[in-house]
Amino acid sequence: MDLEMPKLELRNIEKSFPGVKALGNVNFSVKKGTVHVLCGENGAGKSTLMKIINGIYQPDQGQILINGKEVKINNPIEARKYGISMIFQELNYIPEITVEQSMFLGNEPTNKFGKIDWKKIRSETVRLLEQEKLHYHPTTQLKDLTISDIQMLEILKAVSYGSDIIIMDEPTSAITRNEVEILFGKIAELKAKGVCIIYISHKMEEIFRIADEITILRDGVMIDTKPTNELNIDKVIALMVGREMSNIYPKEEVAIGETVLEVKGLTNNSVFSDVSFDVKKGEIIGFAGLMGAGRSEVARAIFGLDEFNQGQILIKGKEVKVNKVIDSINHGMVMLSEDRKRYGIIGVRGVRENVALSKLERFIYKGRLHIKDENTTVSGICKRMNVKTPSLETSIDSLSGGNQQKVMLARWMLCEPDILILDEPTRGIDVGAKYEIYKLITELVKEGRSIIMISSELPELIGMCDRIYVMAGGKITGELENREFTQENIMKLATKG
Amino acid sequence: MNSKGVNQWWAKATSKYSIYIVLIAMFIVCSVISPVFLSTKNITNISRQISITTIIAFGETLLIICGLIDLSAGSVLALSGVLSVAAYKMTGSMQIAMVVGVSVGVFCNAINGILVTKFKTPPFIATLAMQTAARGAALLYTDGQNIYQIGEYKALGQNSIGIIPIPVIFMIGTTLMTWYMLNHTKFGRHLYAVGGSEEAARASGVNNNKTKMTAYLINGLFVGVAGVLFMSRVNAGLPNGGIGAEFEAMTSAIIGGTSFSGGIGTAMGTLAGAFIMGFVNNIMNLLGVQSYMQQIVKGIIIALAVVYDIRSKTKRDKKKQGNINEKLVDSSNKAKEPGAL
Amino acid sequence: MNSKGVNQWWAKATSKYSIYIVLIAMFIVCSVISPVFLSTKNITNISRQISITTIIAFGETLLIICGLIDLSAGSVLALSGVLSVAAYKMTGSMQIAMVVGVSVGVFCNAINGILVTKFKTPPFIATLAMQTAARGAALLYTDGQNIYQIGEYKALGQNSIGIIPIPVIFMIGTTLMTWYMLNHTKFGRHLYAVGGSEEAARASGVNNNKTKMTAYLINGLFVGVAGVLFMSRVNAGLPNGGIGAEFEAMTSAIIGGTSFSGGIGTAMGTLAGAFIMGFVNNIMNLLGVQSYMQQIVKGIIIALAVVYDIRSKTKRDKKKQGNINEKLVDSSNKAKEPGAL
Amino acid sequence: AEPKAGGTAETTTAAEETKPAEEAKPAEEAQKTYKIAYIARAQSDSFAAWLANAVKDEVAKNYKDVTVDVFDGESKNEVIASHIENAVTKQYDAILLQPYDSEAQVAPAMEAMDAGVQVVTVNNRINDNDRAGAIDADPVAQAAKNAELAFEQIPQNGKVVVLMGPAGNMHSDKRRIGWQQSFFDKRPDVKILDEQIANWNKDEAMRFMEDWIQTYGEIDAIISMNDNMAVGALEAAKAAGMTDILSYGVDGTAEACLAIQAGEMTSTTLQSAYALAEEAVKLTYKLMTGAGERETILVDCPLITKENAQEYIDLHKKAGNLK
Ligand SMILES: Nc1ncnc2c1ncn2[C@@H]1O[C@H](COP(=O)(O)OP(=O)(O)OP(=O)(O)O)[C@@H](O)[C@H]1O
Ligand SMILES: Nc1ncnc2c1ncn2[C@@H]1O[C@H](COP(=O)(O)OP(=O)(O)OP(=O)(O)O)[C@@H](O)[C@H]1O
Ligand SMILES: [Mg+2]
Ligand SMILES: [Mg+2]
Repeated sequence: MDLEMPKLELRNIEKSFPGVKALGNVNFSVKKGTVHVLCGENGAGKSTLMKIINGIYQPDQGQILINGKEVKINNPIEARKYGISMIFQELNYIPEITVEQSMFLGNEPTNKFGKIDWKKIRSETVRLLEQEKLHYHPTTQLKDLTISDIQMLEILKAVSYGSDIIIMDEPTSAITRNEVEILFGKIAELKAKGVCIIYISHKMEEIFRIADEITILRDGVMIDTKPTNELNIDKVIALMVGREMSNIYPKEEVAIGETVLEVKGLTNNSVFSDVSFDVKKGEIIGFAGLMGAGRSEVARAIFGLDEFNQGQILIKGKEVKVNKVIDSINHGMVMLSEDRKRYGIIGVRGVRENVALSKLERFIYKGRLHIKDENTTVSGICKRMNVKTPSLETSIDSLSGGNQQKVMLARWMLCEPDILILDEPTRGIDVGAKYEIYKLITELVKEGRSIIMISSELPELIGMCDRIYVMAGGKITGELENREFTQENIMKLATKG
Repeated sequence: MNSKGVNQWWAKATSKYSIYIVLIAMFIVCSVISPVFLSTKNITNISRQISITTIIAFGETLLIICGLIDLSAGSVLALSGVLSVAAYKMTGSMQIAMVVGVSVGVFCNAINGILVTKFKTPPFIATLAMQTAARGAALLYTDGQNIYQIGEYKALGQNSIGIIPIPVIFMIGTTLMTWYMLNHTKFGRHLYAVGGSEEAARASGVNNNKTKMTAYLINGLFVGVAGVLFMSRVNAGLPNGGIGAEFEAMTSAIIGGTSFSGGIGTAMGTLAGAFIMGFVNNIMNLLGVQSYMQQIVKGIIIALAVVYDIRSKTKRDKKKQGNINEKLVDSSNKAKEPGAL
Repeated sequence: MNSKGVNQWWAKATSKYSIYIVLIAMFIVCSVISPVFLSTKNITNISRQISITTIIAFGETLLIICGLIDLSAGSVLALSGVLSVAAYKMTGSMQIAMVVGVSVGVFCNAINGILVTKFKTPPFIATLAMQTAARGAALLYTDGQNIYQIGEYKALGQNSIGIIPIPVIFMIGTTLMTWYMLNHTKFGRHLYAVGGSEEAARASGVNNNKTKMTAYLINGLFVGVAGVLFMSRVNAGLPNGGIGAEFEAMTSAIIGGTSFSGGIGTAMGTLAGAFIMGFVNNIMNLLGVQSYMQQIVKGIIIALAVVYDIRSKTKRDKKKQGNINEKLVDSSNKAKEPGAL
Repeated sequence: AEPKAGGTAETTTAAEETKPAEEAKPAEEAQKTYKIAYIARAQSDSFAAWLANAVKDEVAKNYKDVTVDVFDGESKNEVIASHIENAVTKQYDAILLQPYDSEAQVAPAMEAMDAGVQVVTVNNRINDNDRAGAIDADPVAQAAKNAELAFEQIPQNGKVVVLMGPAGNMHSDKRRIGWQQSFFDKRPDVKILDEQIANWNKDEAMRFMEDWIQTYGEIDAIISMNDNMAVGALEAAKAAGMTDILSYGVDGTAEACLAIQAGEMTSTTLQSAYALAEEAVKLTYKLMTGAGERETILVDCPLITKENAQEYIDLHKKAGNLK
């Protein structure tokens, strides 16, 4: 240990929310020019701790020291004055504003009469975008971008403030490999400049690539802080979940049955075209591709969320018309969206209602929705999915990101579907839970269901799938059988066309 | 339960039911400061006075929960009431009059619903257009004249069953209906879902348009019934009746905790809101507060009631710092809560 | 530009500026069906008639963009107008009268703002309470009677500079001020951000409370000015003036494309909305449409205008999806857009 | 007007030195105080507010054993009905009612009478009028007086515009009938250019007049069902330089009297709140004390023109409506 004073230090931080003690007595410090990684299960309190540093929450107790001086950070504006900026886990973007407006929101350059300097904003935005080789139009509205585009902008924005403490809360959960590389390049650059970075991620490979130090939180309590070289993936996982974990991908051999879903020549003008594939009973099908390859768009079209111009969807050999989501659900097909916030949770409502929403018929008999039954069933499913929540009536908004994802999965489990389309199912999920989800997927196919898994994490696709389709530019560029699975093969197809 | 448990229970109760506490506090204060307040007669009066607005308020509650609004309630009330009166004068049948009144209410709201769901008109504008048009139609039909001599039509609005006035019975009926819909039907759940997040609801298999349309149709039913009761109570067909009724109705709903951001609201809350407004109006009249002063006081009381409600909710959030071990789901013992009144 | 380019440009223009197209279409139709419509005098009249509502509409626009609302505008207009008249009668100074009027408007809206930001009262309730209270205060102060004999106070509302009536000059002033604020100040950008997503705005370092408070204060300024102009125009102090003015104002804003879901709205849109309403009212009077019929027609026209607007916007969105690839192209040739009207 | 000093409750009791009422009162009842609930149509309506003030003043001045509380009907039948119910609950001796709708108030009023509370209506009547006392001015006559003057003043083939009160308003409709009978039926040469509802409001009338001036150019007369609208339309006419336009209203408000004296407005008929208040309280008192029978009294409504305007301006000054 050197004697250098930490750039940022937290002492005895405690924080409670209604029904939950999110943090209890956390001590934590970060040195100049280092990357400090925070690990912990979903709901361990990582985001909460970071939000305290950024002034979104006030700690119930404890001190924050910057350069050895105690400070009180009341809001993000003050945080920025102390040189702190943050990339948030939950992308809370403003759909109507444009790329350039978003880049400078809250930090608009003005002339001496208070007039916003649009020219400067434009040139700065273009410069920043070009510097990172990102091709967004500065006047595109955020609502017209995909979630990964927006995440990339958030990263760019946080970095552009010239802060000396940058907090990144799961920045890579929504972006693909190329962009991850851009980000890591940026991190190296910042580190060299003496910026310190607090980095939260559930992706172990990433963590070990960039971390200088790792801190592990469990249930709001700090377990340990160690330099990276004293740890390895298994040790971290053991510290996080409190036990050893062996095989990460619990794949089992399952008998493959007849074709359950067949998609023929699906086309939606210039978003994707001529997409054909099939899924058999008991199969796990992967969809790989770079950002904007069109995978999510295809899934949305099949699920009835978007329209398409041409093509057929056959379920169990019969052509079906899916005009609305409910049609798909009735045909036994469900989809977990990649954008949980927008297409998943009903924020102000409780966990129970969120889970039951798509299959209320189960609790309706004699013309009445029986809440007792609903409660029993939902709590059963939540237990099985290991959802952590103070009660089933707690509004889903206040759950941690990973738990929200589990609630979404619980919603679809309740529908007992034959076909599950999972768009980025493990986004923002901790290793323990990830394993649980993989196990769940395995169980599901064992029960004779079929899975379509869209993921930007190649290892997960390779580890779990029976077949992988690769998309690029809105077209399927190839289909790989299990024995052909390698990162190289996939990337070759993904960059084709 | 130990003393800490009692304390916690109390803190929770006061915050969760803060609007009912406001209501009870107001009730007690009123009883103390005015001797006549607590008479059966006066309470019956208050109930009757708020009944028609409250029936509309349930329609607004459903709509606001779903992220919609109805600015046309007052006008549609007048149109359906006037046509119902006319039907009664023609046929002499109260059944037919009722059917006509309700049909008109439902019809106007079907147009509202179509404008909102099919043509994607903002609900504010769609129902504002209906407000103007329905009022015009009511006036045009009656040529601006009130319809008098409507005979036994008035029975519905003026008679009582036992000591309970018929409009109050309708109010109780719509309360129960709304409560049941919100808590024990798919439609109710879908209302909350659509109001909470349209896109998420759609992606969860909710038919948003159908939900919105149904909300408007039920609102139409309530407004139609309110129209018949209104005309019956004033014993005339008044094309000018019900001006601003939608605002009083919305006020009751909002005071009762319904939120314009959607996804939040209860039937009992709205009823409590309506009674709070009824008490305020009643007590000031009983005390003979000067009428301009009444308006000022009323404004202050509305603000205070809501501020108290909001404050105690926030305080709960601060107080309710539970134990981390409680965090894991605890299943069946709370089964009754959401259904509780 | 090739023909495809022209087509695209046209499609984009018609959808982006659809509300202005409605306005122009209405203008042309009115000119054709009534010979007097297109006279300088008549256009001046319309401008003067809409001016006061439009000034309030800009306040509402700012608030609605930010996810807020002001239901008290009409009452506060009356209160500030009446007190301003009283101040004029006492001092004989138009400057003092103006300062009093504006101060009262700002004061009432400061209360609105504090209720909303400090006490977290829903804006609907806070301003509804103010609506009731301010009206009560205006009536209490005047004892329900109009104030007459206000001498040269009327100059502001009735005189013209050149052919442009003074209220219209104020309207133009507030238009420019609103436009400038929305497009070229931090406050304006923050309004959009807070209205678009409070959480995201806060996380980006926007001071939400300050933004909301400022919105109310500026609204107060506009309402205060409108109050002075109103009383001056009618040449009396009317404590019951301006009833429902907030609704006309909001209608203009919403027709002009401001959205109750927040984060959307422009100054020019509101102005266009106000003129559309002005044209509708004017042409029906010019044609001598029977008054009940006027209401029905007005309702239908409002609905049609908005349906057209929405339809053409949706069409664009559909088209745009087809051109997703365009997204990746050129950057710099649109440098002026955010500042454009 | 000056702000009214005073507390929140609007209860007025007679001061000691005031004159006794004209009626002789039985000695044993001098001890008892009588309570009147005065229910105003709408306190935000300036005439209604004036009448309410006049009633309070009348009671304070002349009836030391009477108190009166004022309730605001808010232009809503439901509200008025609930005030009547409350008055019964609170055991008032009499209800003095300014009806908003002649039919809607019948049922609650009859209920009140069944419960033993006397009801007197003022300024408008309710339809079931053989049980409640009534003080009113004849709205047809009010209009007719103006109409007779207009019959002489409006030129051959004259063009007029008509401003109406709220749709279905009894006073507006009856006054319109007065104009029809005494003017339009007798002068078929006169053309009504347009007829619109301006809801008694000055600003709405202004707006209509501005549009009419555009459309028709020449207008000989403004025929308005009340003074507020007449003065509003005049405001627009003045702005357009039409100084010799004729204009007729009803009510005799302070503003109208001033406009008539200044030669801007032509005529109006006084609907005297003082006269109405005086008669109404007198009748109510008689009924409460059992000293008289219910009756229907029509108060006089004099025509106000330039010649006698000063007289009424003085009246308003005395009442504090003008300074
Ligand atoms: N605003 C809030 N209101 C109530 N409870 C909250 C709120 N925010 C977080 N919590 C609770 O605090 C705990 C910690 O949450 P936090 O979001 O910090 O977890 P996390 O470690 O970031 O998890 P994840 O990996 O899933 O993002 C959770 O139990 C969560 O339910
Ligand atoms: N709402 C939208 N408006 C406009 N363009 C969109 C919208 N949603 C997606 N796109 C575009 O459609 C294309 C396909 O996006 P999609 O989300 O399907 O890609 P993907 O393969 O799922 O990649 P990822 O989800 O990893 O970003 C991209 O070019 C994207 O920018
Ligand atoms: Mg987190
Ligand atoms: Mg995707």
